Amino acid sequence: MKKIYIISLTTMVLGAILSVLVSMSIQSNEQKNKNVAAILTPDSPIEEIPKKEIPEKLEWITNTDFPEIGSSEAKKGGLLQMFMLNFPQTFRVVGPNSNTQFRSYILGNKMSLVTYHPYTKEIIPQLATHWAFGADQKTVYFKLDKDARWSDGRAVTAHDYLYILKFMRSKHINAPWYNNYYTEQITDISAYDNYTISITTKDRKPKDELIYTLAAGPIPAHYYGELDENWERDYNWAIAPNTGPYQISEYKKGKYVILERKKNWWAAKKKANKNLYNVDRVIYKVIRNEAIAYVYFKKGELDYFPIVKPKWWHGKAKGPLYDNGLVVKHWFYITVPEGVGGLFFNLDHALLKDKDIRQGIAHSINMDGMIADVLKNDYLRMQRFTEGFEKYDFPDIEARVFDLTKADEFFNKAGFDKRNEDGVRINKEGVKLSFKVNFGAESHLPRLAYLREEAKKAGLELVLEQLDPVTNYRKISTKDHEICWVKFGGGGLKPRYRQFFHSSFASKPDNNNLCNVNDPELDKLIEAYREEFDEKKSQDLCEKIQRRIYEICPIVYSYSVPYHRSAYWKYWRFPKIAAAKSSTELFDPFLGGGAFWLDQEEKEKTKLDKVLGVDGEPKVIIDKMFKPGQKK
Amino acid sequence: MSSEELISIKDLKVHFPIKGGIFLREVAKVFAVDGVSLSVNKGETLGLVGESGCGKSTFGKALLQLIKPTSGSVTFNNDELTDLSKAKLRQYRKDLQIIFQDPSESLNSRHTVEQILMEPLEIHKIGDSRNDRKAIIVSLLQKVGLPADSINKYPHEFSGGQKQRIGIARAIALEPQLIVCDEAVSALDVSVQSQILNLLLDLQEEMGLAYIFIAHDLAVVRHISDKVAVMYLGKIVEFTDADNIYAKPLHPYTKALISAIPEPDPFKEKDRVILKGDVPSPIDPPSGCRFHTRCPYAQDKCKTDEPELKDYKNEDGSEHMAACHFAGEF
Amino acid sequence: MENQKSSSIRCLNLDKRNNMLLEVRDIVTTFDVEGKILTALQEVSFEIDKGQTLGIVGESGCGKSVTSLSVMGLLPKPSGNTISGQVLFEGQDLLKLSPDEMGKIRGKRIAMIFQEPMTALNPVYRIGRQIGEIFKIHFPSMNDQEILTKSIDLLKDVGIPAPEKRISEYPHQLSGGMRQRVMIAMALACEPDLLICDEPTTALDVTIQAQILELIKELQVKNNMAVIMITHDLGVIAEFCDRVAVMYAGKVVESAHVKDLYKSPKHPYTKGLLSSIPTMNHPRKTKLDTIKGQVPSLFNMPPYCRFENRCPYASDVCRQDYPPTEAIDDSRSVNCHHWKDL
Amino acid sequence: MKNLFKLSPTSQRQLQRFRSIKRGYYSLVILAIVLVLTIFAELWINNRALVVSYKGELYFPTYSAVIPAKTFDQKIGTGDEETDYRKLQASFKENKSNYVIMPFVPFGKSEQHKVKDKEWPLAPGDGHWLGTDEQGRDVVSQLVYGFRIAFFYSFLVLVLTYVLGVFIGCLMGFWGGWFDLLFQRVIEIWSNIPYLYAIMIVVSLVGTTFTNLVVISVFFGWTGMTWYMRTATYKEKSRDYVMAAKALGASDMRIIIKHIIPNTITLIITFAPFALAGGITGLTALDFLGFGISAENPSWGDLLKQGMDYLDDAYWIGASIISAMTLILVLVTFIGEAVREAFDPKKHTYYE
Repeated sequence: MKKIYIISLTTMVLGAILSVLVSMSIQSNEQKNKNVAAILTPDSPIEEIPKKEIPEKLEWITNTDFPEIGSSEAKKGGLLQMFMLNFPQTFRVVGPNSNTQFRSYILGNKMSLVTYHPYTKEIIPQLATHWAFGADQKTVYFKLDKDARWSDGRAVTAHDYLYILKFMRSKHINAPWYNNYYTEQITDISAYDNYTISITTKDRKPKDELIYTLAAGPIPAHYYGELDENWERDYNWAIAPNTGPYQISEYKKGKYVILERKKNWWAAKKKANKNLYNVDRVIYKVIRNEAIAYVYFKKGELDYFPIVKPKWWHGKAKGPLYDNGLVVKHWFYITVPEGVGGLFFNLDHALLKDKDIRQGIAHSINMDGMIADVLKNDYLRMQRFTEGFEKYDFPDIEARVFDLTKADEFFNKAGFDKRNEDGVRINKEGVKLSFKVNFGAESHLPRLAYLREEAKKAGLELVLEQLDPVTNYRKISTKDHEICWVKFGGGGLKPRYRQFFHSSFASKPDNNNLCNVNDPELDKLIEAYREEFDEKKSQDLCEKIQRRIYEICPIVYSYSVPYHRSAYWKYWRFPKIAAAKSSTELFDPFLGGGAFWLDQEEKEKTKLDKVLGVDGEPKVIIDKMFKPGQKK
Repeated sequence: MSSEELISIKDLKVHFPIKGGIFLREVAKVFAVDGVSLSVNKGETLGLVGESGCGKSTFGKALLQLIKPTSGSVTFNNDELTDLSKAKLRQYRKDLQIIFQDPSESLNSRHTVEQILMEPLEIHKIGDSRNDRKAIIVSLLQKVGLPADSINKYPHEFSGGQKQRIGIARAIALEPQLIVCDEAVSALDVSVQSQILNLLLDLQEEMGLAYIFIAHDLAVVRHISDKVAVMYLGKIVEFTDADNIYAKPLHPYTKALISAIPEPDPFKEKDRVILKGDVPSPIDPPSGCRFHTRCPYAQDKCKTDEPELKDYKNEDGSEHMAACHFAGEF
Repeated sequence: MENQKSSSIRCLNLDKRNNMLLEVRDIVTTFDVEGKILTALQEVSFEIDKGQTLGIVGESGCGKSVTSLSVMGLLPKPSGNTISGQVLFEGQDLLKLSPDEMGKIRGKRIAMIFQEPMTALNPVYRIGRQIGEIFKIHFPSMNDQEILTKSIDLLKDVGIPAPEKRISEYPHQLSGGMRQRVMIAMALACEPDLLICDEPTTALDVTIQAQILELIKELQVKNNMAVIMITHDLGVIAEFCDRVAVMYAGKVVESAHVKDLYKSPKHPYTKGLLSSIPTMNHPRKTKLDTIKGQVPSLFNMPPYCRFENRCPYASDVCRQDYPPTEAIDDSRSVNCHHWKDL
Repeated sequence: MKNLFKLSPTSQRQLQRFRSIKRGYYSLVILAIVLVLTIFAELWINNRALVVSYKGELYFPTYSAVIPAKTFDQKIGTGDEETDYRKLQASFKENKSNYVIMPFVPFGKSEQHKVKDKEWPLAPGDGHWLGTDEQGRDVVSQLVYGFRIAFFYSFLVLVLTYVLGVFIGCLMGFWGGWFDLLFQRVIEIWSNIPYLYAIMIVVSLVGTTFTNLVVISVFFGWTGMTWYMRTATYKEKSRDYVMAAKALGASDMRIIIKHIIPNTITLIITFAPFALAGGITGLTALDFLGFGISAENPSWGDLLKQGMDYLDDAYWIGASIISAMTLILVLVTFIGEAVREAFDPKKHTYYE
């Protein structure tokens, strides 16, 4: 009895001490946050970098001859009200918990050296005025814009680029991926004077891809200074100086964040930014539920609401607000390399090894029916891996379609020619033709359930296994799946095959070769493609790879969504070209977007209309300017 | 009636710890039974009287090892019971049985008479088949004067007296040698009480049972017992054969007890000794003679010195023990 | 003592009306148990004079407690109801009174104490408050100080040591005997004319029982109260009461002066009861006389003499009808067809 | 043997009393009917026909193996796939000698019913009494099959938690001492774990199968009963009949199983209906949050969620599920109340 008494007492005492310590550390934490002082003040003198000769002769390139993005009618002013589902756990953009929805808004205000014109896709200057390619096909040189300023007023110089490596390689930022990327991939950053730098990557690349890789953004060296182990904690809620048009001006944890347009933004007058970034302030309100957010939107407390999903566009976005044109429905097609999506077979699986079975399955999946019935025919069937890559796309390669006869042929060939009492195919050994399909998004269940029901007709049993996203991700990345339902993020200039199909990643965890494709022929092609810098030859190789992948049949492609759909109040105005070819939403107030503006008068009128009621026409815009396959 | 000693209890103590605090530490003790020595011969009845809280019931249960005694020894047929394991004790359970005060409490209301009486047979594997056992049960019922059709009935279908008969049937099912009757007739109506007392006497004769008859009703105890012990606050204060204890009580407590019984005889003149106050708490028993706080004859000596249980001998030479400094002097 | 009693008998005979405190006439009380109507009291009658002690004796289930509850109007509602008869308290029929009027008599004129005082006391209030409550109900004009002194006096009267201290204690801090004393104090607070004691000592030890009975007796004389003592203990009746009514299965079967009853019981039940008690004079370890069988269940009462199944004298006539109440003399009555055969 | 099936008189009286409480009794009757109907749901909600008569031969597809379409010369795909009985029925319209008898609700539990030019969720009509959900599944079938799963989950969890809780609680009360002390602390810690939250966390780690969910629910839910049982056992063990059994030499286990548990059964039964309702709502909540039994199964939580999502456009989903839940919970609550009343010991004493 006594022992228990002592143990319990000790536990209680220890607990008490621990809680005191924790509360103290929290306090000291806050204390420190307040004391995060710039290592250098914005006004302290900038150290002169000794001039160094550039080792080769360069051809400096710039671009001033590009169409203006903004509309001359645009007016400045007003507030844009947006929502986010969660409050960010930190304002840092690297390190633990930094991968949040809100991060993109911070990064949106972190300018790069160069950027792409939203409509023409040509390279246009940003923090760099000129750029030049090194002969090694690994290095790009930049001349920095001497006007560039941090939000605290300090000039952006080569120091802030040199600092990138120091920062990104520091283990104090607690971001192994960045540590690795800035060591393995970005191998060097050098300065030749305060406003001339070069950045070098590990592998040789074609020019377009090289500059795409290397056009990094600076990190304020004076602000962070030497990093220490407390960095992650100290800078959790620090508002770091940036170079973009907006900066966080106010926030309340768990409630909202407000970003305000800078009064004297250094780049405001540059051609690329003319008539852009029109609203004065952008507020992101935390609303934890989409349905509730929609109620806010209908009340006018949000200006914009994404209605991409068919459920929204066709279903919920209805009613008097729409009928009278108070709210505009805007369907905007884009052209963007779509991330690959679909059912990924694990080729290490005993049955899925068999190409006939894979093809049988591919013909048993009624993707088109699903897109028609479940997705209301909004989505497009994804035909191949290269969709959206324009010059690297090969329209004659088409996805396999639902065809019970073909499926029957392939399955019979693979030995699954009988059916059991449940109607599922079996082979001679009595093995069922049954696979687990795991997926992580609950909302995808209706889609998969449809596929499952249709597959039954072919005698194929799909067992759906819904996991929470984290578990699902783990399962997939350890290649523990049989078939998984995945959609990758898109982007890039050319299709990247290696990470998806090269044998060096097969049957190993934590990579994108989810199918464990291990094909020597494909390996050879992929390696050649990687070494090829000639555009034409590269395209040929790309096509060969594409055909080989079709033969292997590791993926049943699902769909692509080359558009975004928005609902917004009618007082918002857009230039003729409402958004970028590759935009992800209509209302991206920061880089690349921000061409919209608020019609203050109309807003007042809308308020009145809402109260008094107005018989307007419904406003539905379907903008197919950038729809893939459309001739301009 | 043989005079062979059946069970002998030596210096039996039962102290209940009173636990307090979240870790249930012992904060005090109840001196429920505090050094009792008694013995019972085969086929004999020992009466045990005392007021509630004097420890008589605890004593009865402790000698059966239903409550673990704190110290002391219980020798049954020359075997020591106090240090036996649960499993070994089980064999002795056959010989030592108990009848409780409240028959509705001591019978599981969810069991039929058959189930109730089947239990001892099952535990001790008496009878080979169910039918065997059923036959035994029917004969048991007959023995205690219940009709054979009671077998499928539930306790609540019986009157108090009949329930007590079931309790007795259960106790004699294993043909024990000793039965502790713990206030076995106290809760019964007078007209039924006499029936049960007769039954107990019959069974004693027939089966050669020994009883330890615990009760607070002296008239009943006198009627059924051969010897009587009087308990007060966990100790025996007087002990002798039944007639003598009523005729010539030596201890003032016994005397008070006898005089306090209302007798159903309006013509009898009695000199009453009415005791002051209540029985003191057994958690903190008085020093010296435990009775001194209520004793009309208490002297200073009684407050400090604890009297020994001494033999004062009856006129016929039989044993008459009493624990009083002034035994028989009033 | 004996003289006093006989004089009261004479009074009763001479001026019955003046001296009569409570007269219960043929009350029938029924209970509705799950839709079945059970007759707990079948025409119960008895009477009690001022200052007298009446014992009601009987075994469990005979209806003696129901009798006291019927008189007090405290039957558990809605199942229990007194459906006929009269309860005349100083000539007034208590059964006809409204609950409010009854409330004024109950506690003030007729008080009651119960078997288990712990259940009759509210465990969450101090003793003082519970006694004070009675004064507040029946004497609203008294102030707190008066109530306090009066309460302490009362506790002193019932022999509670250090009443000033006890008054601020809770019921569980008292022993059983002390609690019963508190109950008595509460019952006596308004100096009632009639005290109904329902098994007041059954839960107590004999030595404490003696104390309590002595106390009630003492207070009865002091306050000139009538007492109805309900008990199963024939010893208590013999020592305590003037008159006795013997109840069996919801009927009063015999009613007499205590000494008459014990000397020559006229009902076979009374006779059997008296002879089945082991006494000090009885030879030890011999067979006791018994009453065979058992009380019929309330669910299953015969429509004739309820003792018939246990009675050694039972004959056909007993199975025809309830035996009538026959007066043996002025103070004695019996309900038996065969009382003369005893 | 007879005794085994004979209820003890206390139980009989309680049963009688329960019967006399009309509201609870009829609720039980209705619930029992609903349960029986759901157990045999395949017979009246199914896309497989009850009887097919084709070319003089009779087929009973309900519980039999899949009958391929070619058996009835139905042309959909290769002929190996399962027969579409509704279409078959339609095609037999002209031919009198062949016939198909479809169940009352001719839709399968996971069948997605496509109607030309109509979008899911289908409004009531097209053979759907209560319309379909967003996957085109019949709402009636979802309600019934979902209830079946929820009920059996709840029932299983109930039985297991009771077995565990009752057993541990009994031992705590019976043995007391360190065992009691240890489990008291364990239970205190356990009962401070937020139940649904804990289940959600664990489920997300181990996956959502029926067995997993039941095991986890039991793992986090066994303490509820334990506490009551401990107290009840403490009370029972000090009663004389237990002492009597001890005196007869009965072992601890025998006393617990034969004496204490039967005498505390009232307590267990009184809690059961409410626990059952709790289980059903618990699973619905988990399903609603996406942590319920594997996504493939019809589920009330899923329906409720759809009901919320389609509040404006597909009222029939929300209305159906909310009515169904209300109905079941009201029934169970009525039963629970009646049980509690029937088992209330105060109602059973009567005057002697």
